[in-house]
Amino acid sequence: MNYIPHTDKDIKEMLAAIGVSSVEDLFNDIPVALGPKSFDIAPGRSEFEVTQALKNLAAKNATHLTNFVGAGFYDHFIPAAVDAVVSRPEFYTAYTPYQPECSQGWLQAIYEYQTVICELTGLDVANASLYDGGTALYEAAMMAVRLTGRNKIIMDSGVNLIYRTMLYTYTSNLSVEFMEVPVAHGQSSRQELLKHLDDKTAAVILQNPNFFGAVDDHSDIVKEVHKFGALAIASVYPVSLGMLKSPGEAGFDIATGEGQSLGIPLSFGGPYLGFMSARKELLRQMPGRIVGATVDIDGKRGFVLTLQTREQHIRREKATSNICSNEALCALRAVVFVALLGREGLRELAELNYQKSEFAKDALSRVAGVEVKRSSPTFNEFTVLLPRPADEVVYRMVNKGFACGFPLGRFYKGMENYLLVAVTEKRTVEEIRKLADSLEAVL
Amino acid sequence: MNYIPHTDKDIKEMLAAIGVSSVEDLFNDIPVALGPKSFDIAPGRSEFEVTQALKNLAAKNATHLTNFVGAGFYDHFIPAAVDAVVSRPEFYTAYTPYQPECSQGWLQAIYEYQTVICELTGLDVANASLYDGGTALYEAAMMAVRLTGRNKIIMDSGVNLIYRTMLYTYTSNLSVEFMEVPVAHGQSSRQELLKHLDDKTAAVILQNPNFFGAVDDHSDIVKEVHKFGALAIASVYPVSLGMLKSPGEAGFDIATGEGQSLGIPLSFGGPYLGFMSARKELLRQMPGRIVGATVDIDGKRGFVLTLQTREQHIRREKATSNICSNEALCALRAVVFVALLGREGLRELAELNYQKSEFAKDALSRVAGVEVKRSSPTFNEFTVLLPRPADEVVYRMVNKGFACGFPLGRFYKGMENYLLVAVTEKRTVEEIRKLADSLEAVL
Amino acid sequence: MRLIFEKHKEGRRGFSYAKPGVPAARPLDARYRRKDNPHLASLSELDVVRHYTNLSRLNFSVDTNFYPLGSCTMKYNPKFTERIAGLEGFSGVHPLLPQLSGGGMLAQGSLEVLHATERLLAEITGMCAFTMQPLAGAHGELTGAMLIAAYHKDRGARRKYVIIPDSSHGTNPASAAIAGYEVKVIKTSPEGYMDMQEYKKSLDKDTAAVMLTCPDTLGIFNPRIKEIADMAHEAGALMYYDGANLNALLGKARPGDIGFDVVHINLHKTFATPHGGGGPGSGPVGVSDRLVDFLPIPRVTQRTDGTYALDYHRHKTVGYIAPFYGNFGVILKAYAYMLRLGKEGLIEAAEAAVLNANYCRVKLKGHYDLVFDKTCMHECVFSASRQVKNGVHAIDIAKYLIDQGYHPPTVYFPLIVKEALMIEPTETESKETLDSFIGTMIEIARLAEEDPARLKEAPLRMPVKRLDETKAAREPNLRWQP
Amino acid sequence: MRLIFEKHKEGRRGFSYAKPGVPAARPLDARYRRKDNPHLASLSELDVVRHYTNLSRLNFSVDTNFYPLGSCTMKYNPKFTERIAGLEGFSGVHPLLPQLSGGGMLAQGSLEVLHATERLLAEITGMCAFTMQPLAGAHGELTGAMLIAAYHKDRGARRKYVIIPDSSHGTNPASAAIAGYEVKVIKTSPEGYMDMQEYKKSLDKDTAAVMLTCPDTLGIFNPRIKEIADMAHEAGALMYYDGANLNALLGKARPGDIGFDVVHINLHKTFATPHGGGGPGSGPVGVSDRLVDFLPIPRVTQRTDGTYALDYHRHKTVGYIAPFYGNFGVILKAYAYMLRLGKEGLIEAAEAAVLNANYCRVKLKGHYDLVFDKTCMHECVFSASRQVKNGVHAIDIAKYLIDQGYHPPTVYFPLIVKEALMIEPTETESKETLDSFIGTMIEIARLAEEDPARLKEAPLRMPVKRLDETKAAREPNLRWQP
Ligand SMILES: Cc1ncc(COP(=O)(O)O)c(C=O)c1O
Ligand SMILES: Cc1ncc(COP(=O)(O)O)c(C=O)c1O
Repeated sequence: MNYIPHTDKDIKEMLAAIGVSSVEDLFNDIPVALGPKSFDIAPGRSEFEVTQALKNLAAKNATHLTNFVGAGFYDHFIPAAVDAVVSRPEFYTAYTPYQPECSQGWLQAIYEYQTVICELTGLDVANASLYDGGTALYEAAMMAVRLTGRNKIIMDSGVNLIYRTMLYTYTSNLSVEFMEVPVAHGQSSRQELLKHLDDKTAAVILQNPNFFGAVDDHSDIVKEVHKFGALAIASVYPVSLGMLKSPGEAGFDIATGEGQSLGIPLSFGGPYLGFMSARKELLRQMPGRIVGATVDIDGKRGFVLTLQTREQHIRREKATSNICSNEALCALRAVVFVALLGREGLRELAELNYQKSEFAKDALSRVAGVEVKRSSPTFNEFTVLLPRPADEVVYRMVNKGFACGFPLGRFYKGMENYLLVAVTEKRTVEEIRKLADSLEAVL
Repeated sequence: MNYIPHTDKDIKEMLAAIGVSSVEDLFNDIPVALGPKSFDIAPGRSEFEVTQALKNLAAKNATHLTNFVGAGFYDHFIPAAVDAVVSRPEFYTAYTPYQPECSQGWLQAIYEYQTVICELTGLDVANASLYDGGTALYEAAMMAVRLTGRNKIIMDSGVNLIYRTMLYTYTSNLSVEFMEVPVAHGQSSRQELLKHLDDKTAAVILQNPNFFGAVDDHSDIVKEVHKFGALAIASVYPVSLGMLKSPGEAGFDIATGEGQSLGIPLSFGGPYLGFMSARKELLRQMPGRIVGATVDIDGKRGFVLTLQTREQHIRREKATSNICSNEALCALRAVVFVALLGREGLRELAELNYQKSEFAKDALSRVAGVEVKRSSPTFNEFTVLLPRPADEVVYRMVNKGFACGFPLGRFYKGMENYLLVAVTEKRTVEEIRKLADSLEAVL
Repeated sequence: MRLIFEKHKEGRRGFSYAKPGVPAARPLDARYRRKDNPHLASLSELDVVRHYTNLSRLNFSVDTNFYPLGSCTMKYNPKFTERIAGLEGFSGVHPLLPQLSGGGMLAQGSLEVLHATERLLAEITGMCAFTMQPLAGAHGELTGAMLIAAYHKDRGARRKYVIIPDSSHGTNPASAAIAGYEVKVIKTSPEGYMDMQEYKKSLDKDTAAVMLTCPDTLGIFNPRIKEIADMAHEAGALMYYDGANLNALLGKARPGDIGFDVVHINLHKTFATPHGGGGPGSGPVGVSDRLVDFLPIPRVTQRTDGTYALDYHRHKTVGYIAPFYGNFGVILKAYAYMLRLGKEGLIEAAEAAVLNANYCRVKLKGHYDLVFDKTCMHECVFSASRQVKNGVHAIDIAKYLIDQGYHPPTVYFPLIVKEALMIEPTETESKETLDSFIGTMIEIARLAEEDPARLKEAPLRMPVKRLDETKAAREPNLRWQP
Repeated sequence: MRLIFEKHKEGRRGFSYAKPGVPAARPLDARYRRKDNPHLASLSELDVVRHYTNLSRLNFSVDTNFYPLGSCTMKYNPKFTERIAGLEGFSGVHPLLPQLSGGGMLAQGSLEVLHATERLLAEITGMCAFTMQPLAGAHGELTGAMLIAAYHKDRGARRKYVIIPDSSHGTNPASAAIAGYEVKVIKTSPEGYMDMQEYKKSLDKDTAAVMLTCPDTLGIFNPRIKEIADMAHEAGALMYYDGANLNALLGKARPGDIGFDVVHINLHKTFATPHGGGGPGSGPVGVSDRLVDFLPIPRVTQRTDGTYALDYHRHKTVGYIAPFYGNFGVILKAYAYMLRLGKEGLIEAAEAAVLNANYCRVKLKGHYDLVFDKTCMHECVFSASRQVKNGVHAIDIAKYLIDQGYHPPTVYFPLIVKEALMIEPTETESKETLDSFIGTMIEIARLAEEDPARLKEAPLRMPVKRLDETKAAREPNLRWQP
């Protein structure tokens, strides 16, 4: 075995040192009756064979489609330098930096990542990462419940449906009560939201841009939320923050989101990156690892994991969260991605997404029978109404070489003819034109 | 520009420090008349665009063919660990280790590489690499000319034709005289070789396995060569040395070869790896970098470039060679590849190539009209005689998904119906069977 | 090193985009736009690459150092799995592709990976079915606790407690609590096992489940584990198996055979996927047949024609616990690893892991207090209590090890062991590596007697000396300020 | 660190193959088999990876350190070119594919890369055609010298000499000599240029060519270069341009316009392909129209239908100088780099490279002797002669720089400068990096005055101190002995 260095001689010597006569003896604590009833695993295969087998599987996935599917998970370009950095084994074969002196690289990188998240969201403190955007939002909701001692949560239905269902799953055995408020003309419905707001409300959860792509300015809602002593939680798409009002600017208390767009491959759903930031007053209820700066005995700056008394390995059942392993390597991708783009680059990226998406709106609105929904501004994703079920159209468009969008009917009853179209910077003018032409052809 | 960090402010400050008013001023030494007559280069493109463009070009190459083409350059599997090591920027973005204290990693790796080459070839000393197998053979021939003061070289026509033509090119303006001796029944013709051997002979060059795949034991010839005070030079295929008699065992003075098979991708012809080893008495005439072990002022072992007085940067027109940059990163691939395989692994690899090639001989000999040449043993490549021009057959086999071999008629008049077939460890039983079946179908 | 922000220079760019090439759109209304200018760093590509490359060089890692961090199974991560995960046919697939109509056929490769991994894990653990969705071990625990709750609810019961021994990993009680359970903690007996008296007493009709780690965090296999499981089952409770330590038992015992109802596995430990500096991990959960109906959706199923599909129509499901199908990139590497090792390889891994741990145990037990002097499984736990007499604590031992190029064992965990030193060498380390580590540990024991100051001042060879953790917690400085 | 062979343990394996799966063949006759057992190291994959990963960490490199090694253009190598070179559609192609009948169509992608790169280089240099085959700069020189020989031979002349200034790179005279020429060396005048008197005298009807480096190894552009070329041409000699320093002149001057007949370019310098610890490089050669017919075969040509083919039928060709089409993997990266930068980017690179060099020149000239006090191009050359008065040599400066984390400049080259320090910052380094390097250089100048011992003992922070090079040469130990 190439990954087990033990020679027969090694084994003999080690057994002798231990004072047993066979390796089996080391397993004597396992009662014979508990031996495996079966262990029917195929024999091992060589690196070449396994590599070939998996290349063949990879070839069974369709990667030739021009992609206009988003729904919270976007096909952005990943600079090669991001891959180069995260493939440093000193990063990816290390673990949580429990021992700071031999982990300063990781600790500093996370400290920088936390700074980036704070800057992007306009809030004070951030943690070292959570699993994904959905669990991050759930953790934020639970933070609000703990902080306010209340258990009612108002959630805009513009929040990504995937997240909403996750929240319901997680809280199904807890005494947390959700009020879901439908959107009005694509955006958050002030009227409906405020109607439900009361002094039992722990938090109001809003998303920007929302699941339908609509951009909003939630400042007015947040003000009302605060009047009731509740917390305002924002679910955001980080690339949009190169352009859109930040949660901090809008007054939110907590921001969470999916960091996949920041240099992380789509990879069939994971690993992704849940990020979270908050006002500093909420720090002690934050879940997850947090890195802080300090000094060594010579007064030199250094970094450590800090505020660990919030965490499971110290506080056990009283911890703010059960999270242990997080998504550090994805966080590293994010901070390197943002560092490569810089201030200008992130703004430019956002602008490009906006511009190309607007162009696509124009192009699609020229297709007979297609109505582009324009009741609210959008960022890089928008909704179109088709003259027939979107499911069918999507199916036909695959044969034209397009994953042309996500059919909303899969998630929303009554929206069978709606298609959600995402346009990132990767899509070219030609591709967008061809999308429109092909759509015309299949309708 | 992402690779040029200069901001406008930087440039201004730097110009001020230099005391000129514009960057153009720094180019004042270039007479206006010598300005470029044209510089018609397309505008730069983004990383994404260039990556896409080149992916599209890569897709225009046929990589779906099952490969039986060798001719000195073989389709071996490269363990992922080899790629992992050579993609360490501390290796690939460094240069020649002129400053040993900050280059011990490279120096030790080359010292280890030199050892591997010595062990494989059974000779005493090796250099740090040459460009490729062909230039290595040419350098060996010139070494022999310098060492013997003679200028006649006898070359077996079993030497890779590509190398032979290179040697003729390089020596076309030098007073070096070549005698080329045809093979007999695939192997080196003792009779012909000895006929030409005399006391004007600087060297005899033999290859094992030879270009037609034939394996030979050249010990008897080498003995005769030495009787005339000439040097015996071996051109070898390193993978075969896991099994075949080494140049050292056969008494050769110098061994050279193409190291591509040791973990280096085929990559359309380069970068490859020329290796060279020799008896230690010939050391001072060796071309190229050589690393040696020494000690630091505390007596600790360390490594340095040594014997530099052979080299161009010291000796200029009197150097043993003009080589400066070599193929260090490919040499690193080779040493890592060999370290991964280890003693057993290299033997096993050679055995696998032999076994599968023998199986392919059997399979092809069963195809009606195909005659497998068996006058001499072979290693992993062999010659078959087809009932029609090999060129045609190869062409038809491409449509069946095979690069089925190299048509010898391209290099040798009168061999139009001969095909050279290489079988490495990557080829499976199924592929070989399918090769035979497809051949049957197209003949 | 300076922070990336301290290297910022306005106007630099490490990455650029092509011009949009579309007619300028009507600008977005200013009220939606951000007014501030986030203080991100602007640098050239070289600056960024050099910064993070040099940062990486400040870390210890498996590829550069022996890393016997107990409970974390820091085994070597074979390089070929990285190559496979990098294939665009895997990394480039949008997770919603198979949810498009007819889209299942667009991701057959990935669906097969998920399905095949589930089947392999089921066979390895003896469980009936697996969900690959949990995104780490603790996430698997939470998923498991929710499955347990759904099971009891389905039977009309709302059981309140989960029983957990005090030797368990912190995530166990935390996960149970987060799922809505109260935690009953059982002490460890002086023999190193869960106290059976106390266990018996705690078990009642309000017990939803018993969560055990096996081998436990002391590295010990409890021979009475079947008895414990049977007792729980009699009381109507389910048995939860924290399988983070499964590396010791591959092919030696299966939680399913012992009678466990829920199992989570850490792919990033047992199945050699890299730890990524803290993650991503993957914590698939396996269940016995009575829990299958509750598994999260979607499930990956195989059709009779051999193709794969997503199944959402499972009315008893707990629902959605991850955005999609789990940390696919991690699962893929684990799958490749299992195919590579196969039956013999997996068994060999367990055997060599246990052999290595026992070798360390025996070689060091003359120098450090062995907490429970018996054969261990994949790790052995010492206490530095003997060294404490000379004022040397586990932390001092750890810091000196760092200076010698070793990542320290896990220290101060499990909490029930004073001054714990938890050594998990894993099977990928050679006898030579163990011997030199052992040599250093023995040298440390000697220094603790003869020259404790040498240990207290360590580390001296790292970029920083010992850091002031109290200051970090008291005056939180959690981000760079412009 | 121990050698890999010193870590060998019989029985270990870092890589395994599948069983052959074929019936056992008749064994090869024993007389063909090797009898000895080569002493290769046997280790596990982890052992091998850890060994070479840790070795890598002992090197300075561009990605980790400022590396102003003069004449080597150690610019940053953009990462995306590595990604492209790793595409299997490029790395997996057998070079003989296009030589199969009809096979040209099997490698159109790679052939296009070669052809397009040739065309780009021709435009950049003003030359008529290029061969991409030379495998490094020196190999390009040799190719060029052979082209020159073929040209003269074709005209019925056997000219004997090549004229080369003493400031040239060592490869120039070496290449000329190896091609069969005698070398006439011309001294450099006190103004830093080739001595024109001597040059004129040397030039005669036996002069085959004049080989110049431009900008030369002093970093200077000789304003009389056209005059030199014209004189050579009048004498019937050809002009050879060593373009290793082309980085300074991109878009500023073209050797073809000046009148050069042969040019070689180092892609691994000017066009940002990595230096690979010494190689691989690539040294394409461009020629003026009168030399096109002599270029090596095969040539890559474009057919009228836009497809590419290999052309062997060139009866005046010098023949085959490389096994195939050059170091394709390197060429590919250079091509990607050129596409990425485009016209403006290339010019900007030259400008910033020259700006950086002049900035260093001006900032340091108060502290070190500037050899020729005038505007330089891509590099500036100092002499440590001022420091030598205090016993401090260029080597001492170099070794102290190492301790400060800087790769030293090229020292003791060009040979015509005593105690040379040749600084080539390249355009990819920022003002901040230059400023701190300059700060260190100034500090060294101060130490040379005040505390020379500090410099003489350096380096102290590296894995080894100064090494005994004399011992290495006198008692060659060039390989590990079992
Ligand atoms: C025994 C045990 N259980 C659970 C966990 C939690 O796993 P994760 O970190 O993947 O959430 C760990 C990880 O440290 C562990 O060692
Ligand atoms: C001026 C000059 N010419 C020629 C060469 C030789 O190039 P290569 O090392 O690629 O053979 C070099 C490289 O150092 C050089 O700097």
